[in-house]
Amino acid sequence: MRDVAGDASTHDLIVWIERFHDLVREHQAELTELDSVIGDADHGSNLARGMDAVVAKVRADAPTTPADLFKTVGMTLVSTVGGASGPLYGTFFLRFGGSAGASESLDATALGAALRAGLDGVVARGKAAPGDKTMIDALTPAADAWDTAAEGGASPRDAAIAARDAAREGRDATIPLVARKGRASYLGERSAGHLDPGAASTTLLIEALSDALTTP
Amino acid sequence: MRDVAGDASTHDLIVWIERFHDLVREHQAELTELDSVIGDADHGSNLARGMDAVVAKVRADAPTTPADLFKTVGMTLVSTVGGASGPLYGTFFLRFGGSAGASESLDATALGAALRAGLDGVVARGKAAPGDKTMIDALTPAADAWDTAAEGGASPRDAAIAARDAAREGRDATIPLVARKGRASYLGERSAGHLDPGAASTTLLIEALSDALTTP
Amino acid sequence: MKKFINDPADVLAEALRGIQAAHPDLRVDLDDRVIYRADATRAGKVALVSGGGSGHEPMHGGFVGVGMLDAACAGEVFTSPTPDQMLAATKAVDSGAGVLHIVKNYTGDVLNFEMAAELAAAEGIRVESVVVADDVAVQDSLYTAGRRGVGTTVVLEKIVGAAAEEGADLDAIVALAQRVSDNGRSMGVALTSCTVPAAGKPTFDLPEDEMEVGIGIHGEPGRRRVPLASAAEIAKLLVDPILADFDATGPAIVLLSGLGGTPLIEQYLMYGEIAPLLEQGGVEVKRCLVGDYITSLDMAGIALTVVKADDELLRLWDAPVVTPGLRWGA
Amino acid sequence: MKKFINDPADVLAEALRGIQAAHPDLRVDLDDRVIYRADATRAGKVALVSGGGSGHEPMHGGFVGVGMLDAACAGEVFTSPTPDQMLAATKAVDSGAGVLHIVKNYTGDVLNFEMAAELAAAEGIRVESVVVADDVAVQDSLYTAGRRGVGTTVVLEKIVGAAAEEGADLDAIVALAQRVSDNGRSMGVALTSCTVPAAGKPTFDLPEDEMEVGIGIHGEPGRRRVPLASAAEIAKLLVDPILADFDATGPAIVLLSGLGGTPLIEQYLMYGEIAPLLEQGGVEVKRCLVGDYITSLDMAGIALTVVKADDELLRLWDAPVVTPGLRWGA
Ligand SMILES: Nc1ncnc2c1ncn2[C@@H]1O[C@H](COP(=O)(O)OP(=O)(O)O)[C@@H](O)[C@H]1O
Ligand SMILES: Nc1ncnc2c1ncn2[C@@H]1O[C@H](COP(=O)(O)OP(=O)(O)O)[C@@H](O)[C@H]1O
Ligand SMILES: [Mg+2]
Ligand SMILES: [Mg+2]
Ligand SMILES: [Mg+2]
Ligand SMILES: [Mg+2]
Repeated sequence: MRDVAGDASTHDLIVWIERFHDLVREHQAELTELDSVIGDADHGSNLARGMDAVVAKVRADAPTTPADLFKTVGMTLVSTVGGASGPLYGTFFLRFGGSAGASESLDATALGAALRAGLDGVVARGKAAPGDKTMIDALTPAADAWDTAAEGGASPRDAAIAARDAAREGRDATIPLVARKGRASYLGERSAGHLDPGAASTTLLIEALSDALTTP
Repeated sequence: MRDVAGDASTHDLIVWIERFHDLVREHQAELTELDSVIGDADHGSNLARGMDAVVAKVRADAPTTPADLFKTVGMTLVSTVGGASGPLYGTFFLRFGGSAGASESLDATALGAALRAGLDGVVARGKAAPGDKTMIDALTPAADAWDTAAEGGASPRDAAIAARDAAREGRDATIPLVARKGRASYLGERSAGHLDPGAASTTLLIEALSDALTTP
Repeated sequence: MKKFINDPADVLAEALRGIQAAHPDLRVDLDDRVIYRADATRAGKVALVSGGGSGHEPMHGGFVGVGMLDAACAGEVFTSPTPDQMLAATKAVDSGAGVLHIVKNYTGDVLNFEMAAELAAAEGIRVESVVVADDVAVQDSLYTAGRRGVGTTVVLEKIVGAAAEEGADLDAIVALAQRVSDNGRSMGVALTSCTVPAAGKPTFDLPEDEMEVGIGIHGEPGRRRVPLASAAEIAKLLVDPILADFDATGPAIVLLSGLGGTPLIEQYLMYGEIAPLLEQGGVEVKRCLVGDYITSLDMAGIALTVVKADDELLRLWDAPVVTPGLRWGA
Repeated sequence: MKKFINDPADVLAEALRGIQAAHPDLRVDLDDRVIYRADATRAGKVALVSGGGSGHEPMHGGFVGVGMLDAACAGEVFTSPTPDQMLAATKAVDSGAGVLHIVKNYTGDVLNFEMAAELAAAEGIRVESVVVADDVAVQDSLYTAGRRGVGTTVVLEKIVGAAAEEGADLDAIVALAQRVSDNGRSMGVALTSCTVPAAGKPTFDLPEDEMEVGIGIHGEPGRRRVPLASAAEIAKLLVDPILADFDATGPAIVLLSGLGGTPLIEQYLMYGEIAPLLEQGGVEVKRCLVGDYITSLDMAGIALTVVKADDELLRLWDAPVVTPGLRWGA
């Protein structure tokens, strides 16, 4: 349960992960469909397989700190997903957890820092720049919006809503881009005109966070 | 040119072969289509390939006796068709020519005997019995009808018309049969309900003969 | 029709050119359409000639080489070669020790090889034939064309090829070939039709949710059409009729062949289903091959062959073979 | 979707069971999804580990054995395996002489192998990597993911496997692997899409009269869609970009691989068109393979690979190899 300031507890963060799992399941076919157009038709099944394993593990382990939780999430994704998204999502959560640490509850600034750390991890691993038509095109604006909101004193809940909206915009802005990273880059100019599947799934991730922090 | 009694000259028989070639070409797709349903989709191309080679050879050789003509036709079919129809059609013509011999012109009785010899050759090679759903189901009634007509004093032209009608009936009567010879036999009961491609093509052969003997 | 071809009429001639270019160990007679070993038959060695319609590659041309065939005659797609081709091949490979014709039981193949054997005999060459008729999907009967010859042919060509290489005489070769033939059974299933290039469209239409059981290798429909089933169920459809047809208990060589349009991952998955069923049926799989060995153009399908094999057959199976399609021991 | 499968989620696990049943020379770890040589790595021999998404069979599992790979990690269909699998394989095969990771250039493969190498290094194992990026359909650029790794991988695994078998040390192996990689180029074309089992329908729709040029091995669309062309024209579409990309004159090893749904007769026909074009371009084909070696599920397509090869590479190519997918000399 969130405290008066709306800081996120480990429980809230578990709800986030559960919610992300639900959203991935719900949008699995859609993600694979997006990946069919400019990739290899597996992004939905990759994430579904990984998040199935994650929730099974999290439910069994019942982690009590953000650090524990995200180590489990990250390691499980790394070892069950494969593909590009396995190491990238895995790294995101491992870094997110490293930043969040063992604190019992995270305020907007701490959450923003964790999000930024996760994003930086993805960039360090994948070496993508904004505009390359990858998941960071949704994650980067989300992290930026979060920081702006948090600097302005927003609660985690409001920062998450701002981040979610920014992620959606970033996701949609991948449509006209010519991919320079990931499989879509093999298509050259033909990659333009289509949404990046990873940007779509990371938008679900931020949506899940906002859902988790807005439901009572 | 036919004489007063309407006996067949070598020229008439060459017209037969040319006409058969035309009919095969015209019905090639149809024959292959029939062979698709209960065989391996090559009967039309097999006969077309063979008859193309036959007319090329006959035009180049310009044979002067039925024996020469049908040796060329038979040997060419044997060496260019392959499959079941190559040896069977080849044997038909070799035996036909063996019976027709070197005579300059063939009357109805001689043509009937040649037809019978050809049919017997096919049966000896292929070991099919009437009702097995093969080309002999068209050829046998054709030869029988020819003999009956010839015994009644019919001209080659009239005997050919009788044979053609009988071949058509025999061909159509293959539809309900369950095949016992050839590829269609592999289908067992599923072969019933379909026309036998070889019965269709041998009907074209007899039609071609009747055409050759009825055109002036 | 989506195929890597030019004019459909030239498919065979052009494929033979590719085989020639790809395999310096082979000599391809482009006029007679015969694929030979590049080296002449060793004096005293019985020569093995096979052949059949094209569209079954690697069979037969891919099985020409040391320890297997001496020559393979290539007919048009799904059409038996002609006696001329077979005669040319028979004459070219006979070293005086005689020639075995390995014939799959199809009317066309049988008749053309028969004519060729008659012609060769007339030229003083001793020719014997073995006819493979191993497809249990077809009822065996004296009054019909009998069973089709399918996968056992591959196993037979390998084993008899080894014996010929070792110097067995023609009588022994014939007896051995007959033994392999008698001990082999096959069964196939198809998920799609194939497309004969000259026909330009699929030989039959098969709805998305149906399959053909008891299929041959010429794109002909099978014995029956049934709802599309799982791999586990299909495995039973392949194994059961074979085990029902003969006493398959004991050591065996097993061949699971894709029919041309089935990727290897599916073939392996099927073998994973088939192997335990064979074991339950008392078949001891001593050797096995999984892959495209005898195909039906681009058909998505698979066929299982079980050949009972005693120690001698296994020894001959293991003997060296150097062909494009099968190679080991050298 | 017409496939020989049960539940799409079980395709990989079940295919591995089939591989295990079919190949007693291999040991398949069904939990880690790694295919190993049944015998342990000889002391002092550098071990070779490769792997990638499944659906490319026989690559890589089919190239495990004497003279080639020591282990292959199998990912889900078209999905790189995970670092855990690679680490397990690396630890299992290291004899102390170090391990080479053979990686095809896809973001997923590179990242996962990178993580695995870091983990292995942390456990004191010396790991080096070579990344194959030979697909000329993709523009090479510092700012992109770079070229895909395709057919050169097969040639590399064979040649480097021979060197490892001969006892070359890790530095020599790395240099050799890089040399093969630098000298290989590939180009592919597809007539149909493939169907990923978990997706249940073709990855893309391709009209009857069109084809995709510059295709990879993951069912992704190619660089451009063009009208369906004749085999002769397609041969030029494959050969020209390779010859334009590097100086290919001189001796070479050539691989023409079907993509899974293309029958061998069409592959040979294509090779008949390609061989003279290569010759005109100054390529001396010293060795060649035609067949399904690196596939894309059931895709109807074909890919050409040219690897320039000096005498040493040819000697290593000819060295004995005993794997399900490539076998000679033993
Ligand atoms: N270098 C990279 N950096 C960041 N994200 C990347 C990179 N490469 C790929 N991605 C993301 O991964 C997504 C594809 O993931 P997925 O389909 O699961 O893996 P794969 O491409 O291996 O099949 C892409 O849509 C893209 O957003
Ligand atoms: N044993 C036989 N006796 C007589 N005719 C036969 C026999 N077997 C097959 N046929 C005929 O041959 C026809 C098929 O010819 P074709 O398609 O050219 O050869 P294949 O069956 O080898 O593909 C059948 O329709 C049938 O009429
Ligand atoms: Mg993908
Ligand atoms: Mg036919
Ligand atoms: Mg035929
Ligand atoms: Mg993938």
